Amino acid sequence: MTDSAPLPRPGAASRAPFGRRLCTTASSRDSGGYRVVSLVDREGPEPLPGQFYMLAAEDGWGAEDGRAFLPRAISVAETRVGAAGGGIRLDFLLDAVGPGTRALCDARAGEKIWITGPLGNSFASPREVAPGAAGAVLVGGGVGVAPLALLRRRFSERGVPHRVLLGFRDRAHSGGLDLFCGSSGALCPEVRLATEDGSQGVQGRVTDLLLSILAGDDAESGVVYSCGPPAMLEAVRALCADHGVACELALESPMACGFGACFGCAVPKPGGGYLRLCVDGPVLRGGQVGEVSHAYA
Amino acid sequence: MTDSAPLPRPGAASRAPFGRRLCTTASSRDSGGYRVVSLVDREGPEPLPGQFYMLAAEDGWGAEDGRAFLPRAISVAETRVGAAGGGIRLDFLLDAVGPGTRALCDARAGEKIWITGPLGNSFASPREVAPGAAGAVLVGGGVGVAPLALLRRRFSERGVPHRVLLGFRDRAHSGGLDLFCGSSGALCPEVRLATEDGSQGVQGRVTDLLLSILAGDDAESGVVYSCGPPAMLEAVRALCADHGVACELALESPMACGFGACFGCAVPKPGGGYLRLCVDGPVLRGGQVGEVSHAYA
Amino acid sequence: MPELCGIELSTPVINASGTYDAIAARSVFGDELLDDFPFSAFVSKTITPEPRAGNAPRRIWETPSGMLNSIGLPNKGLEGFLAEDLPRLAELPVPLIVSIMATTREDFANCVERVARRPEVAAIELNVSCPNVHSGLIVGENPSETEALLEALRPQTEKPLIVKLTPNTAAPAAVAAGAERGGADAVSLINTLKGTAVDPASGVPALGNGYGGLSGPAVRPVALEQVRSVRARVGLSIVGMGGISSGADAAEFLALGATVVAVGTESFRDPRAGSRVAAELECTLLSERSSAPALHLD
Amino acid sequence: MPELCGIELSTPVINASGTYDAIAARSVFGDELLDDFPFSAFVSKTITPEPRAGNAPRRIWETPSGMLNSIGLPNKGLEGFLAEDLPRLAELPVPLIVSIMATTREDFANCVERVARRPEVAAIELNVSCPNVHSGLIVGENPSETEALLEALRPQTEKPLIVKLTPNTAAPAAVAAGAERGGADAVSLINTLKGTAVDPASGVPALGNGYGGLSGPAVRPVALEQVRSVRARVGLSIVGMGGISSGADAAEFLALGATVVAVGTESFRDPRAGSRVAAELECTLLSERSSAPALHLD
Ligand SMILES: Cc1cc2nc3c(=O)[nH]c(=O)nc-3n(C[C@H](O)[C@H](O)[C@H](O)COP(=O)(O)OP(=O)(O)OC[C@H]3O[C@@H](n4cnc5c(N)ncnc54)[C@H](O)[C@@H]3O)c2cc1C
Ligand SMILES: Cc1cc2nc3c(=O)[nH]c(=O)nc-3n(C[C@H](O)[C@H](O)[C@H](O)COP(=O)(O)OP(=O)(O)OC[C@H]3O[C@@H](n4cnc5c(N)ncnc54)[C@H](O)[C@@H]3O)c2cc1C
Ligand SMILES: Cc1cc2nc3c(=O)[nH]c(=O)nc-3n(C[C@H](O)[C@H](O)[C@H](O)COP(=O)(O)O)c2cc1C
Ligand SMILES: Cc1cc2nc3c(=O)[nH]c(=O)nc-3n(C[C@H](O)[C@H](O)[C@H](O)COP(=O)(O)O)c2cc1C
Ligand code: FES
Ligand code: FES
Repeated sequence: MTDSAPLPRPGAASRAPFGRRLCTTASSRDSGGYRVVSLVDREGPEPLPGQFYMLAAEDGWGAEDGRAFLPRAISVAETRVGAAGGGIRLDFLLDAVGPGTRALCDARAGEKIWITGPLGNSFASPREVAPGAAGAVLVGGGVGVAPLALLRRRFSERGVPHRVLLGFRDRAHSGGLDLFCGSSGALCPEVRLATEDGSQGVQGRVTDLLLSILAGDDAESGVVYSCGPPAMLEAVRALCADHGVACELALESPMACGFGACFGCAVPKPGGGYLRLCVDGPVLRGGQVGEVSHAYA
Repeated sequence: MTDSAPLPRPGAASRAPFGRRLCTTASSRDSGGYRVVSLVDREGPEPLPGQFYMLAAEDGWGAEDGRAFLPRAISVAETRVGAAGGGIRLDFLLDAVGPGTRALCDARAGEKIWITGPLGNSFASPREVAPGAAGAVLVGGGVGVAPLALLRRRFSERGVPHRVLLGFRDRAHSGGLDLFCGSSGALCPEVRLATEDGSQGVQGRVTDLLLSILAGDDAESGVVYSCGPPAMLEAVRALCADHGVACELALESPMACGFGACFGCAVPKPGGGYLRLCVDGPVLRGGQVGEVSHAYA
Repeated sequence: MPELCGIELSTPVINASGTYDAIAARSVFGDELLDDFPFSAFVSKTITPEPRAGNAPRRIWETPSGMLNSIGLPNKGLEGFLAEDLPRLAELPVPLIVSIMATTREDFANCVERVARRPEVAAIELNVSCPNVHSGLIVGENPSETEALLEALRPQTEKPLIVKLTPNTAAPAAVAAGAERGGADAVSLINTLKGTAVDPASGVPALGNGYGGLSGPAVRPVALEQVRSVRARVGLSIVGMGGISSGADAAEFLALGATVVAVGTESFRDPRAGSRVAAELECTLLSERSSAPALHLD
Repeated sequence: MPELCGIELSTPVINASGTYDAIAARSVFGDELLDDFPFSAFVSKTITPEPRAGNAPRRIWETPSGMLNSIGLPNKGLEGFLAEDLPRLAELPVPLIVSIMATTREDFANCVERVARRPEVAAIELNVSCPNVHSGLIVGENPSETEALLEALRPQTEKPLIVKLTPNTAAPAAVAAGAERGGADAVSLINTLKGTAVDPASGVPALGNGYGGLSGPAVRPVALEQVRSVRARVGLSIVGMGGISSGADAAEFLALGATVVAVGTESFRDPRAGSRVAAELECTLLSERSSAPALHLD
């Protein structure tokens, strides 16, 4: 498989039921500047790491000068099968940046949220990416740590060797870190942090940590999985390309529908033309994207 | 004063502060199919019976397919000076008929509501209307009982003789009746009810009660004050005209602004042309209106 | 049984061109899509003679009760569509309407002829929001340009020709009359209103293309007025659309003279919006029939 | 200091014609209105040569993020306005712009001349969304009609003439160019979009007049695009309006080339919206100046 071949689409087992459905908010809590909102989905399949849902709050949608109008694409950060009362618990990590994420963060237990999903493709396991790969390096920044939380848990359940590098600005912006804690409540040992103010982990950027790993011996046979702001993803993409290391990047782009209907989520292909990120992604191999830019994110 | 001269505008003492202001919901309770929402207004003057406010909920406004967009005109049903923490408590009686009244009815204690007001003119006392008038007959139907509740209290405080006739469809639709109860919690003795199903008071329409009063001896020197659905108001207007009795009708019309800016609230004048109900009303003398019609209500 | 130009439809609700990719939706939702297909006919995204990649991002921007798009008609071109997409669209359980746009009459005629020849195709929608390369005029803004185009295309096929009107003109009814004179079977309206927005973060237009088209509930009053004015002028069938998000909205279009309605942007919010609108519409129409509007005394 | 055709303004925010009756507002709110008048200039409701009662109710209807109106220009007529209203409007603490509409050039010229002669008046806005009784054409939909009208009016006064463009046309920029050629000093846009709605209770058009004009945030993207296209074509001053409800909205219009902005429908929701928009705008512009748009890493 080449670095520019699209990832396979998920099979029928993690295919979205047709249409949107109303789910009840089970809980909602603060998490280092972000919010974790948990829903109970009684209909859908268990999602794969990297997949996302289109969410719209039942109450308050449209209440800020006629926005949010469209649903919002949100990655699933954690799942729990067999939630109380049946169904699957879906955890979302939300950064309240505008009317949509604000309305979702405002949902309290018992309030309802429309969801469509799971949508999009998912991260592949290192073995599928590069047979005999040494292991996985997960690189996350900001609210982009969300899909990596679920990916980390799956890797650890399946015994896939992995390291996790997370970057934050400072302690006040370290949302979602608790999603990387084991059952003991402590941060999983494979997680390393970089903060710009040095308050946790090493001082600097998460890409500094990545560079030191890529400079190591076994680097080339590893696979990097990353999600975060465009500038970080671009740095990860360029570093991996320089070091000849395979990488998978979970991108963002403006999405109206999430199921291939609107053509709004276009991401330029290196050779010209566009991908629809909602159906061709959101996870793209490094070779599938040119420079990751804020222009489409 | 003639039956077609406009009522005087309220003086400076009950003039609205310039602009809208955010008030806190003190309480909200069901009342026979309607809802009584109480706000605390720290800035405004005490309103007069018949005056109204433009209300818009801070949360949830615009959340039903982009509506409610405009604020909603609502009569003040009761006031209490010196509410806890200062200011005036304003009680509104709300019938949830659409997105605006639904959002207002959903406001829970502590939630905020934008208000502009008090707006419009007010009912005159019988003595101003007809010197030496025998007394007042208040005729209300449906959610239109609201402004009559405040009017009744003022009349009884000032010793103005008055009778109150209220009409409802059935027990399930007898909202706001509790606003006509004295401090003992029992319905004030001057209140008589007509229900279409005969469940309370006499069976029939409130205009049947009015007719029997107008047929009485002292009728002509009385004044009728009415608020309710257009068909009821028209029946009241016609009855009073037939019996040569002065009447004041609190009308409704679609209002975008409430302060004379939009010209949307036009009510036809008998001789041609239109009144702006928000500034020329909402209380009109019988002679100021032709047939009261649903067309502008 | 609703009907559009002789095509029998199970409900009066079809989709708006370019707002549903049934092939992508099937890959996302599986064959459940076919079991309860949301529309009673399927209108393809507009195809052009040559393939197009579409416009540079950013392509969508949310607005009060609506959205702007500058998608730029990405499509595989006529040949790619006929070879790859048409056979898969033919698997849908509903009649197929293919939307076409070209910038010369010759290209337009060729597309109509090639598409109409295919038995899978029930009707053709002509997207005329395009400049005539010869006159430079936007065809759909101009009654005589529209009439002349229809005269050139009418001989190519006996299948119904539906003209998708542009709303960005002073008198859409005059353009509809031109389409009628030229031999169209129906008009569909409205396409998106020209609109733009500024990205507060950069202070420049938010869409890569500088401007785009406005759709969603925000435009519904404009769409309704254009349907009303077109109905007053022509006898053609009318596909009414623009901001329909419920059966009540659809009923407004039908009340003003639309023959059937189309759901566009609402499908982005609810992938089954078409079925929901049709079901709600049925209830609305039923309740209208059973009870005259009543005035309650209290 | 913002300026419009030589008139110095304390803020770039004025009102949209027909959306604020300063005389009524003063009777409602008292002189507090004058102490903090929400606009830096006051534009009157459109006056016509003869008095008008306005349209039959229902006159307003709420729509998603907006409203329809068919008010029908009720006004006292030229003489009533000059005698009764103008002296009271002259008490406002800001420059006065009088909006005028007529259906013949002679009537228009007479109104302009009579109004401009009054020293209380700083400028005149020409509402050209009206039919020319001779040609039957809506003046503002047509570049040459607009040019000809301006040529007739220009000699009547040296005071600034502002042409209020209609948005219901394919190319507002061409009409703006006509206004410029005819000698206008500024254009203001947009007026309301033609729209309608059906009353679900009756199944017939909700407005007494059958249709009306759409305003409010719903139309903002359309207004912004028309401002952008007009700015690309003419050098005139532009009064930008249509759905402005915040300083951020106003900043979008200024970014696309508006000289000043006007607040209309938002004043119905917030009688002091003009002051609020001006204050928010100042903050927006200040923060833009002090910081380049920043990209945060997390
Ligand atoms: C596949 C995918 C997965 C995602 N996962 C997550 C996640 O797990 N957690 C999370 O918090 N976020 C996630 N996002 C991002 C999230 O979808 C956006 O932050 C969200 O859509 C923003 O919506 P909003 O209404 O809160 O903010 P908006 O106001 O929409 O602002 C966000 C950006 O939208 C733009 N925008 C669009 N229209 C307007 C307008 N009219 N005015 C102003 N700005 C506008 C601007 O560029 C602005 O910077 C994901 C996105 C994708 C595509
Ligand atoms: C002076 C005055 C005092 C009032 N006092 C009271 C009071 O004390 N208590 C009270 O409950 N009410 C009162 N009202 C009535 C109240 O203002 C209306 O019931 C309210 O505005 C309805 O708003 P809504 O959003 O709930 O319903 P809407 O959906 O606005 O429905 C109510 C009516 O509005 C119309 N309408 C407007 N736009 C639309 C649309 N797009 N779609 C469908 N229908 C539409 C319809 O005619 C409908 O029947 C008063 C009105 C006035 C003028
Ligand atoms: C994302 C998007 C893409 C569209 N693409 C097309 C198209 O390819 N051809 C076309 O005729 N109309 C296209 N339209 C216009 C719609 O068909 C429809 O006319 C318009 O969106 C109004 O309806 P709505 O408000 O229900 O969306 C598109 C609209 C949107 C929002
Ligand atoms: C109720 C109402 C009355 C209006 N009356 C006039 C008018 O008399 N003259 C005029 O030129 N424009 C009139 N307009 C149009 C406004 O001036 C403005 O162009 C339009 O409403 C768009 O701005 P907005 O969205 O901020 O309201 C009116 C608009 C409304 C809503
Ligand atoms: S989000 Fe609509 S096509 Fe991708
Ligand atoms: S409600 Fe606006 S003028 Fe009366």
